[in-house]
Amino acid sequence: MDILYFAWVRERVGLPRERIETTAATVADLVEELRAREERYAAAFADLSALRVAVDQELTDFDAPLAGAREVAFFPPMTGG
Amino acid sequence: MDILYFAWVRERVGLPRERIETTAATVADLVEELRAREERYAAAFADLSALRVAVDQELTDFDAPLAGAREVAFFPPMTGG
Amino acid sequence: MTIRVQSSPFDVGAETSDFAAAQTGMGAIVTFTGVVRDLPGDGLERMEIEHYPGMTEKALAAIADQAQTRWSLGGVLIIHRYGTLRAGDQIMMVATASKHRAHAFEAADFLMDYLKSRAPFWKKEYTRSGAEWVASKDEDEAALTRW
Amino acid sequence: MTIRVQSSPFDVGAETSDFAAAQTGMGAIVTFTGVVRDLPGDGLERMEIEHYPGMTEKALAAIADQAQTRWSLGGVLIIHRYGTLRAGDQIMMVATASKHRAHAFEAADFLMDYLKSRAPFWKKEYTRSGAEWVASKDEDEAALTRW
Repeated sequence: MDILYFAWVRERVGLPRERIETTAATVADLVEELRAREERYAAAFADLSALRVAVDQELTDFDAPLAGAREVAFFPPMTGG
Repeated sequence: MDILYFAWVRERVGLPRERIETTAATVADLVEELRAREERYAAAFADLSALRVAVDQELTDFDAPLAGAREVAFFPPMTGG
Repeated sequence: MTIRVQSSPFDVGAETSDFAAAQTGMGAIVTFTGVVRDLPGDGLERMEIEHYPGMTEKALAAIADQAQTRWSLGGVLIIHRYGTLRAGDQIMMVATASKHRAHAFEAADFLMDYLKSRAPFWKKEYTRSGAEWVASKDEDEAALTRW
Repeated sequence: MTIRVQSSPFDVGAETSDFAAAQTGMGAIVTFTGVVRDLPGDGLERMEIEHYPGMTEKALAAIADQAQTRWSLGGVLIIHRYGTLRAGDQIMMVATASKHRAHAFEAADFLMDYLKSRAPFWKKEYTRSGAEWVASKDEDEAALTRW
Protein backbone atom coordinates (compact mmCIF):
# COMPACT_ATOMS: atom_id res chain seq x y z
CA MET A 1 0.00 0.00 0.00
CA ASP A 2 1.32 3.49 -0.86
CA ILE A 3 1.29 5.92 2.05
CA LEU A 4 1.60 9.61 1.20
CA TYR A 5 2.32 12.53 3.52
CA PHE A 6 1.79 16.21 2.80
CA ALA A 7 2.71 19.56 4.38
CA TRP A 8 3.88 19.33 8.00
CA VAL A 9 2.94 15.64 8.19
CA ARG A 10 5.48 15.03 5.41
CA GLU A 11 8.05 17.12 7.26
CA ARG A 12 7.57 15.27 10.55
CA VAL A 13 7.62 11.82 8.98
CA GLY A 14 10.58 12.92 6.89
CA LEU A 15 9.48 11.59 3.53
CA PRO A 16 6.72 12.27 0.99
CA ARG A 17 5.69 8.69 0.33
CA GLU A 18 6.55 5.10 1.11
CA ARG A 19 5.26 1.65 0.27
CA ILE A 20 4.37 -0.56 3.22
CA GLU A 21 2.94 -4.00 3.80
CA THR A 22 0.00 -3.87 6.18
CA THR A 23 -3.02 -5.89 7.17
CA ALA A 24 -4.68 -2.93 8.90
CA ALA A 25 -8.43 -3.13 8.50
CA THR A 26 -9.11 0.58 8.88
CA VAL A 27 -7.28 3.89 8.62
CA ALA A 28 -7.21 4.06 12.43
CA ASP A 29 -5.52 0.63 12.58
CA LEU A 30 -2.95 1.81 10.04
CA VAL A 31 -2.28 4.93 12.13
CA GLU A 32 -1.67 2.69 15.18
CA GLU A 33 0.82 0.62 13.19
CA LEU A 34 2.67 3.73 11.99
CA ARG A 35 2.73 5.32 15.44
CA ALA A 36 4.35 2.19 16.86
CA ARG A 37 7.14 2.28 14.30
CA GLU A 38 9.26 5.26 15.28
CA GLU A 39 9.14 8.50 17.19
CA ARG A 40 8.79 10.62 14.04
CA TYR A 41 5.55 8.79 13.17
CA ALA A 42 4.31 9.17 16.74
CA ALA A 43 5.00 12.91 16.43
CA ALA A 44 3.24 13.21 13.08
CA PHE A 45 0.17 11.31 14.31
CA ALA A 46 0.08 12.72 17.85
CA ASP A 47 -3.22 14.58 17.35
CA LEU A 48 -5.61 13.00 14.87
CA SER A 49 -8.02 15.94 15.15
CA ALA A 50 -5.35 18.01 13.36
CA LEU A 51 -5.16 15.50 10.49
CA ARG A 52 -7.19 14.60 7.45
CA VAL A 53 -7.01 11.39 5.46
CA ALA A 54 -7.74 10.40 1.87
CA VAL A 55 -8.08 6.79 0.71
CA ASP A 56 -7.48 6.39 -3.01
CA GLN A 57 -7.62 10.15 -3.40
CA GLU A 58 -11.02 10.57 -1.76
CA LEU A 59 -11.37 12.39 1.57
CA THR A 60 -12.66 10.04 4.24
CA ASP A 61 -12.67 9.33 8.01
CA PHE A 62 -10.26 7.52 10.25
CA ASP A 63 -12.68 4.64 10.64
CA ALA A 64 -12.79 4.04 6.89
CA PRO A 65 -11.99 0.42 5.85
CA LEU A 66 -8.81 -0.23 3.89
CA ALA A 67 -9.95 -3.34 2.03
CA GLY A 68 -8.77 -2.96 -1.58
CA ALA A 69 -7.18 0.43 -0.97
CA ARG A 70 -4.02 1.20 -2.94
CA GLU A 71 -3.14 4.66 -1.66
CA VAL A 72 -3.63 6.35 1.71
CA ALA A 73 -2.65 9.99 2.25
CA PHE A 74 -2.31 11.92 5.50
CA PHE A 75 -2.23 15.71 5.69
CA PRO A 76 -3.39 18.71 7.72
CA PRO A 77 -6.62 20.56 6.88
CA MET A 78 -6.40 22.12 3.43
CA THR A 79 -5.57 25.77 2.96
CA GLY A 80 -6.03 26.42 -0.73
CA GLY A 81 -7.82 29.24 -2.46
CA MET B 1 -37.55 74.64 -15.09
CA ASP B 2 -36.21 71.87 -17.35
CA ILE B 3 -38.45 68.85 -17.62
CA LEU B 4 -36.89 65.63 -18.98
CA TYR B 5 -38.63 62.47 -20.15
CA PHE B 6 -37.05 59.07 -20.69
CA ALA B 7 -37.99 55.73 -22.26
CA TRP B 8 -41.73 55.31 -22.91
CA VAL B 9 -42.55 58.52 -21.04
CA ARG B 10 -40.44 60.35 -23.62
CA GLU B 11 -42.23 58.49 -26.43
CA ARG B 12 -45.69 59.30 -25.09
CA VAL B 13 -44.96 62.98 -24.44
CA GLY B 14 -43.22 63.14 -27.80
CA LEU B 15 -40.07 64.98 -26.78
CA PRO B 16 -37.02 64.34 -24.59
CA ARG B 17 -37.00 67.66 -22.76
CA GLU B 18 -38.65 71.03 -22.57
CA ARG B 19 -38.38 74.20 -20.53
CA ILE B 20 -41.52 75.33 -18.76
CA GLU B 21 -42.57 78.10 -16.44
CA THR B 22 -44.30 76.75 -13.37
CA THR B 23 -45.18 77.72 -9.83
CA ALA B 24 -45.90 74.11 -8.83
CA ALA B 25 -44.91 73.58 -5.20
CA THR B 26 -44.37 69.81 -5.49
CA VAL B 27 -43.73 67.18 -8.13
CA ALA B 28 -47.37 66.09 -7.79
CA ASP B 29 -48.52 69.66 -8.52
CA LEU B 30 -46.29 69.75 -11.57
CA VAL B 31 -47.75 66.45 -12.79
CA GLU B 32 -51.27 67.94 -12.46
CA GLU B 33 -50.23 70.95 -14.52
CA LEU B 34 -48.73 68.75 -17.23
CA ARG B 35 -51.72 66.39 -17.31
CA ALA B 36 -54.04 69.35 -17.88
CA ARG B 37 -52.03 70.52 -20.91
CA GLU B 38 -52.70 67.95 -23.60
CA GLU B 39 -53.82 64.40 -24.11
CA ARG B 40 -50.25 63.12 -24.66
CA TYR B 41 -49.27 64.32 -21.19
CA ALA B 42 -52.38 62.79 -19.68
CA ALA B 43 -51.41 59.51 -21.37
CA ALA B 44 -47.83 59.67 -20.12
CA PHE B 45 -48.88 60.44 -16.55
CA ALA B 46 -51.96 58.20 -16.42
CA ASP B 47 -50.50 55.83 -13.81
CA LEU B 48 -48.05 57.40 -11.38
CA SER B 49 -47.26 54.04 -9.80
CA ALA B 50 -45.57 53.13 -13.11
CA LEU B 51 -43.38 56.25 -12.96
CA ARG B 52 -40.29 57.40 -11.13
CA VAL B 53 -39.11 60.96 -10.70
CA ALA B 54 -35.75 62.64 -10.14
CA VAL B 55 -35.33 66.24 -9.02
CA ASP B 56 -31.96 67.71 -9.92
CA GLN B 57 -30.75 64.22 -10.80
CA GLU B 58 -31.65 62.64 -7.46
CA LEU B 59 -34.39 60.01 -7.22
CA THR B 60 -37.25 61.27 -5.07
CA ASP B 61 -41.01 60.99 -4.45
CA PHE B 62 -43.98 62.68 -6.03
CA ASP B 63 -44.57 64.76 -2.91
CA ALA B 64 -41.06 66.24 -3.08
CA PRO B 65 -40.98 70.07 -3.02
CA LEU B 66 -39.77 71.88 -6.15
CA ALA B 67 -38.46 75.04 -4.46
CA GLY B 68 -35.13 75.85 -6.09
CA ALA B 69 -35.25 72.85 -8.44
CA ARG B 70 -33.76 73.35 -11.89
CA GLU B 71 -34.40 69.96 -13.48
CA VAL B 72 -37.17 67.39 -13.05
CA ALA B 73 -37.09 64.07 -14.87
CA PHE B 74 -39.86 61.50 -15.32
CA PHE B 75 -39.24 57.92 -16.37
CA PRO B 76 -40.33 54.32 -15.81
CA PRO B 77 -38.55 52.06 -13.28
CA MET B 78 -34.95 51.51 -14.31
CA THR B 79 -33.85 48.36 -16.09
CA GLY B 80 -30.06 48.57 -16.26
CA GLY B 81 -27.48 45.94 -15.47
CA MET C 1 -13.32 54.30 -7.83
CA THR C 2 -13.77 54.26 -11.60
CA ILE C 3 -17.15 54.84 -13.25
CA ARG C 4 -17.50 54.73 -17.02
CA VAL C 5 -20.66 55.19 -19.05
CA GLN C 6 -19.96 54.65 -22.71
CA SER C 7 -21.52 53.56 -26.00
CA SER C 8 -18.41 51.75 -27.21
CA PRO C 9 -17.66 48.13 -26.32
CA PHE C 10 -15.19 47.38 -23.54
CA ASP C 11 -12.63 44.60 -23.34
CA VAL C 12 -13.52 42.58 -20.24
CA GLY C 13 -10.12 40.86 -20.25
CA ALA C 14 -8.12 44.08 -20.44
CA GLU C 15 -10.39 45.74 -17.86
CA THR C 16 -9.97 42.82 -15.46
CA SER C 17 -6.20 42.81 -15.97
CA ASP C 18 -5.89 46.55 -15.45
CA PHE C 19 -8.15 46.50 -12.41
CA ALA C 20 -6.22 43.63 -10.81
CA ALA C 21 -2.87 45.29 -11.55
CA ALA C 22 -3.99 48.51 -9.86
CA GLN C 23 -4.76 46.82 -6.52
CA THR C 24 -2.22 46.53 -3.72
CA GLY C 25 -2.65 44.46 -0.61
CA MET C 26 -5.94 43.01 -1.83
CA GLY C 27 -6.40 39.24 -1.56
CA ALA C 28 -9.65 38.94 -3.52
CA ILE C 29 -10.92 40.34 -6.80
CA VAL C 30 -14.46 39.70 -8.05
CA THR C 31 -15.80 40.70 -11.43
CA PHE C 32 -19.31 40.50 -12.81
CA THR C 33 -20.01 40.89 -16.52
CA GLY C 34 -23.50 41.24 -17.94
CA VAL C 35 -24.14 39.94 -21.45
CA VAL C 36 -27.12 40.64 -23.73
CA ARG C 37 -29.15 37.45 -24.11
CA ASP C 38 -31.01 36.47 -27.23
CA LEU C 39 -34.81 36.27 -27.01
CA PRO C 40 -36.69 32.99 -27.47
CA GLY C 41 -39.08 32.94 -30.44
CA ASP C 42 -38.51 35.93 -32.68
CA GLY C 43 -34.93 36.48 -31.60
CA LEU C 44 -33.41 39.81 -30.61
CA GLU C 45 -32.58 42.06 -33.55
CA ARG C 46 -31.03 44.64 -31.28
CA MET C 47 -31.35 46.30 -27.91
CA GLU C 48 -31.28 50.07 -27.40
CA ILE C 49 -30.17 51.32 -24.02
CA GLU C 50 -31.18 54.84 -23.07
CA HIS C 51 -29.74 56.61 -20.06
CA TYR C 52 -29.83 59.97 -18.28
CA PRO C 53 -26.46 61.65 -18.88
CA GLY C 54 -25.32 63.42 -15.76
CA MET C 55 -27.57 61.56 -13.37
CA THR C 56 -26.23 58.18 -14.49
CA GLU C 57 -22.66 58.94 -13.45
CA LYS C 58 -23.83 60.43 -10.14
CA ALA C 59 -26.09 57.48 -9.37
CA LEU C 60 -23.34 54.95 -10.12
CA ALA C 61 -20.83 56.89 -8.01
CA ALA C 62 -23.34 57.02 -5.13
CA ILE C 63 -23.86 53.24 -5.36
CA ALA C 64 -20.09 52.65 -5.39
CA ASP C 65 -19.74 55.00 -2.40
CA GLN C 66 -22.33 53.02 -0.49
CA ALA C 67 -20.46 49.79 -1.23
CA GLN C 68 -17.21 51.33 0.00
CA THR C 69 -18.92 52.43 3.21
CA ARG C 70 -20.43 49.00 3.88
CA TRP C 71 -17.44 46.80 3.04
CA SER C 72 -13.71 47.07 3.33
CA LEU C 73 -12.77 47.53 -0.30
CA GLY C 74 -9.80 48.46 -2.43
CA GLY C 75 -10.87 49.48 -5.92
CA VAL C 76 -14.37 49.55 -7.34
CA LEU C 77 -14.98 49.64 -11.10
CA ILE C 78 -18.30 50.09 -12.88
CA ILE C 79 -18.63 50.20 -16.66
CA HIS C 80 -22.07 50.44 -18.29
CA ARG C 81 -22.82 50.83 -21.97
CA TYR C 82 -25.67 52.63 -23.69
CA GLY C 83 -26.82 52.76 -27.30
CA THR C 84 -27.22 49.80 -29.63
CA LEU C 85 -26.28 46.29 -28.48
CA ARG C 86 -26.88 42.83 -29.88
CA ALA C 87 -27.17 39.35 -28.42
CA GLY C 88 -23.82 38.28 -27.01
CA ASP C 89 -22.57 41.83 -26.49
CA GLN C 90 -21.19 42.69 -23.08
CA ILE C 91 -23.42 45.35 -21.63
CA MET C 92 -21.73 46.18 -18.32
CA MET C 93 -19.25 45.00 -15.75
CA VAL C 94 -18.36 45.66 -12.14
CA ALA C 95 -15.17 44.74 -10.31
CA THR C 96 -14.40 44.87 -6.60
CA ALA C 97 -11.23 44.21 -4.63
CA SER C 98 -10.89 43.49 -0.95
CA LYS C 99 -8.54 41.85 1.51
CA HIS C 100 -11.33 39.38 2.23
CA ARG C 101 -13.18 37.29 -0.30
CA ALA C 102 -16.57 37.65 1.39
CA HIS C 103 -16.35 41.43 1.15
CA ALA C 104 -15.42 41.37 -2.52
CA PHE C 105 -18.28 38.96 -3.34
CA GLU C 106 -20.92 40.80 -1.32
CA ALA C 107 -19.93 44.21 -2.62
CA ALA C 108 -20.09 43.05 -6.25
CA ASP C 109 -23.49 41.44 -5.64
CA PHE C 110 -24.71 44.63 -3.93
CA LEU C 111 -23.46 46.83 -6.79
CA MET C 112 -25.40 44.71 -9.26
CA ASP C 113 -28.63 44.81 -7.25
CA TYR C 114 -28.48 48.58 -6.84
CA LEU C 115 -27.33 49.27 -10.35
CA LYS C 116 -30.33 47.35 -11.73
CA SER C 117 -32.92 49.39 -9.85
CA ARG C 118 -31.26 52.70 -9.01
CA ALA C 119 -29.18 53.71 -12.01
CA PRO C 120 -31.12 55.47 -14.79
CA PHE C 121 -30.86 53.01 -17.68
CA TRP C 122 -33.75 51.72 -19.77
CA LYS C 123 -33.64 48.88 -22.26
CA LYS C 124 -35.76 48.54 -25.37
CA GLU C 125 -35.78 45.25 -27.24
CA TYR C 126 -36.31 45.14 -31.00
CA THR C 127 -37.52 41.94 -32.64
CA ARG C 128 -39.09 41.20 -36.05
CA SER C 129 -42.50 41.62 -34.46
CA GLY C 130 -41.80 45.03 -32.99
CA ALA C 131 -40.15 46.90 -30.17
CA GLU C 132 -40.82 46.77 -26.47
CA TRP C 133 -39.45 48.48 -23.38
CA VAL C 134 -38.12 45.93 -20.93
CA ALA C 135 -40.32 45.96 -17.83
CA SER C 136 -38.67 46.14 -14.43
CA LYS C 137 -39.04 43.00 -12.35
CA ASP C 138 -40.55 42.99 -8.89
CA GLU C 139 -37.74 40.65 -7.87
CA ASP C 140 -35.16 43.30 -8.78
CA GLU C 141 -36.75 45.81 -6.42
CA ALA C 142 -37.20 43.10 -3.79
CA ALA C 143 -33.49 42.21 -4.07
CA LEU C 144 -32.61 45.56 -2.50
CA THR C 145 -34.11 44.48 0.81
CA ARG C 146 -31.29 41.92 1.13
CA TRP C 147 -28.86 44.72 1.98
CA MET D 1 -15.75 22.51 -17.28
CA THR D 2 -12.08 23.42 -17.27
CA ILE D 3 -9.77 22.57 -14.37
CA ARG D 4 -6.12 23.59 -14.45
CA VAL D 5 -3.51 22.98 -11.76
CA GLN D 6 -0.23 24.59 -12.73
CA SER D 7 2.95 26.12 -11.32
CA SER D 8 3.15 28.82 -14.00
CA PRO D 9 1.35 32.16 -13.69
CA PHE D 10 -1.92 32.69 -15.54
CA ASP D 11 -3.17 35.82 -17.26
CA VAL D 12 -6.44 36.71 -15.53
CA GLY D 13 -7.40 39.09 -18.33
CA ALA D 14 -6.85 36.54 -21.10
CA GLU D 15 -8.57 33.82 -19.07
CA THR D 16 -11.59 36.04 -18.43
CA SER D 17 -11.76 37.02 -22.11
CA ASP D 18 -11.49 33.43 -23.31
CA PHE D 19 -14.02 32.21 -20.77
CA ALA D 20 -16.52 34.91 -21.69
CA ALA D 21 -16.05 34.29 -25.42
CA ALA D 22 -16.75 30.57 -24.98
CA GLN D 23 -20.19 31.13 -23.41
CA THR D 24 -23.37 31.23 -25.44
CA GLY D 25 -26.76 32.31 -24.15
CA MET D 26 -25.33 33.25 -20.75
CA GLY D 27 -26.34 36.63 -19.31
CA ALA D 28 -23.96 36.67 -16.35
CA ILE D 29 -20.29 35.92 -15.87
CA VAL D 30 -18.61 36.06 -12.46
CA THR D 31 -14.89 35.69 -11.82
CA PHE D 32 -13.01 35.47 -8.56
CA THR D 33 -9.25 35.92 -8.42
CA GLY D 34 -7.18 35.18 -5.33
CA VAL D 35 -4.00 37.18 -4.80
CA VAL D 36 -1.13 36.45 -2.38
CA ARG D 37 -1.14 39.12 0.33
CA ASP D 38 1.97 40.44 2.01
CA LEU D 39 2.38 39.75 5.74
CA PRO D 40 2.40 42.54 8.31
CA GLY D 41 5.66 42.87 10.27
CA ASP D 42 8.36 40.74 8.68
CA GLY D 43 6.84 40.74 5.24
CA LEU D 44 6.37 37.67 3.06
CA GLU D 45 9.54 36.48 1.34
CA ARG D 46 7.68 33.82 -0.54
CA MET D 47 4.88 31.31 -0.28
CA GLU D 48 5.20 27.65 -1.24
CA ILE D 49 2.05 25.84 -2.23
CA GLU D 50 2.09 22.07 -2.04
CA HIS D 51 -0.65 19.93 -3.53
CA TYR D 52 -1.58 16.30 -4.08
CA PRO D 53 -1.22 15.60 -7.80
CA GLY D 54 -4.01 13.35 -8.98
CA MET D 55 -6.32 14.01 -6.08
CA THR D 56 -6.24 17.78 -6.64
CA GLU D 57 -7.68 17.56 -10.14
CA LYS D 58 -10.32 15.05 -9.00
CA ALA D 59 -11.32 17.13 -5.99
CA LEU D 60 -11.66 20.31 -8.09
CA ALA D 61 -13.68 18.48 -10.74
CA ALA D 62 -15.97 17.07 -8.04
CA ILE D 63 -16.51 20.58 -6.60
CA ALA D 64 -17.27 21.97 -10.07
CA ASP D 65 -19.67 19.04 -10.67
CA GLN D 66 -21.50 19.86 -7.46
CA ALA D 67 -21.84 23.49 -8.52
CA GLN D 68 -23.24 22.44 -11.89
CA THR D 69 -25.78 20.20 -10.14
CA ARG D 70 -26.92 22.92 -7.75
CA TRP D 71 -27.12 25.86 -10.13
CA SER D 72 -28.01 26.36 -13.76
CA LEU D 73 -24.58 27.08 -15.21
CA GLY D 74 -22.85 27.39 -18.54
CA GLY D 75 -19.10 27.11 -18.18
CA VAL D 76 -17.10 26.63 -15.00
CA LEU D 77 -13.37 27.39 -14.87
CA ILE D 78 -10.98 26.69 -12.01
CA ILE D 79 -7.27 27.50 -12.16
CA HIS D 80 -5.05 26.94 -9.11
CA ARG D 81 -1.31 27.37 -8.91
CA TYR D 82 1.24 25.48 -6.84
CA GLY D 83 4.93 26.06 -6.18
CA THR D 84 6.59 29.36 -5.32
CA LEU D 85 4.54 32.57 -5.19
CA ARG D 86 5.20 36.05 -3.90
CA ALA D 87 3.07 38.88 -2.55
CA GLY D 88 0.90 40.26 -5.33
CA ASP D 89 0.97 37.05 -7.38
CA GLN D 90 -2.34 35.67 -8.53
CA ILE D 91 -2.75 32.29 -6.89
CA MET D 92 -6.02 31.03 -8.34
CA MET D 93 -9.20 32.01 -10.13
CA VAL D 94 -12.67 30.66 -10.73
CA ALA D 95 -15.18 31.74 -13.33
CA THR D 96 -18.84 30.85 -13.67
CA ALA D 97 -21.44 31.66 -16.32
CA SER D 98 -25.20 31.46 -16.03
CA LYS D 99 -28.34 32.89 -17.58
CA HIS D 100 -29.09 34.41 -14.18
CA ARG D 101 -26.79 36.62 -12.16
CA ALA D 102 -27.74 35.11 -8.79
CA HIS D 103 -26.71 31.64 -10.02
CA ALA D 104 -23.36 32.86 -11.32
CA PHE D 105 -22.62 34.71 -8.06
CA GLU D 106 -23.68 31.88 -5.76
CA ALA D 107 -21.85 29.23 -7.74
CA ALA D 108 -18.59 31.21 -7.71
CA ASP D 109 -18.94 31.82 -3.97
CA PHE D 110 -19.65 28.10 -3.42
CA LEU D 111 -16.64 27.04 -5.52
CA MET D 112 -14.39 29.26 -3.40
CA ASP D 113 -15.75 27.95 -0.10
CA TYR D 114 -15.33 24.32 -1.14
CA LEU D 115 -12.01 24.82 -2.83
CA LYS D 116 -10.59 26.34 0.36
CA SER D 117 -11.48 23.38 2.56
CA ARG D 118 -11.84 20.42 0.22
CA ALA D 119 -9.10 20.70 -2.39
CA PRO D 120 -5.70 19.33 -1.28
CA PHE D 121 -3.54 22.46 -1.25
CA TRP D 122 -1.32 23.58 1.60
CA LYS D 123 0.43 26.92 1.93
CA LYS D 124 3.70 27.59 3.69
CA GLU D 125 4.75 31.17 4.32
CA TYR D 126 8.44 32.13 4.43
CA THR D 127 9.52 35.31 6.21
CA ARG D 128 12.89 36.55 7.50
CA SER D 129 12.04 35.00 10.85
CA GLY D 130 11.27 31.55 9.51
CA ALA D 131 8.69 29.42 7.77
CA GLU D 132 5.24 28.44 8.88
CA TRP D 133 2.41 26.34 7.48
CA VAL D 134 -0.74 28.39 7.13
CA ALA D 135 -3.32 27.08 9.60
CA SER D 136 -6.82 26.39 8.36
CA LYS D 137 -9.46 28.71 9.76
CA ASP D 138 -12.51 27.49 11.62
CA GLU D 139 -14.50 30.04 9.64
CA ASP D 140 -13.49 28.34 6.38
CA GLU D 141 -14.91 25.01 7.55
CA ALA D 142 -17.96 26.79 8.98
CA ALA D 143 -18.53 28.51 5.61
CA LEU D 144 -19.45 25.13 4.10
CA THR D 145 -22.59 24.96 6.20
CA ARG D 146 -23.98 27.90 4.18
CA TRP D 147 -24.59 25.60 1.24
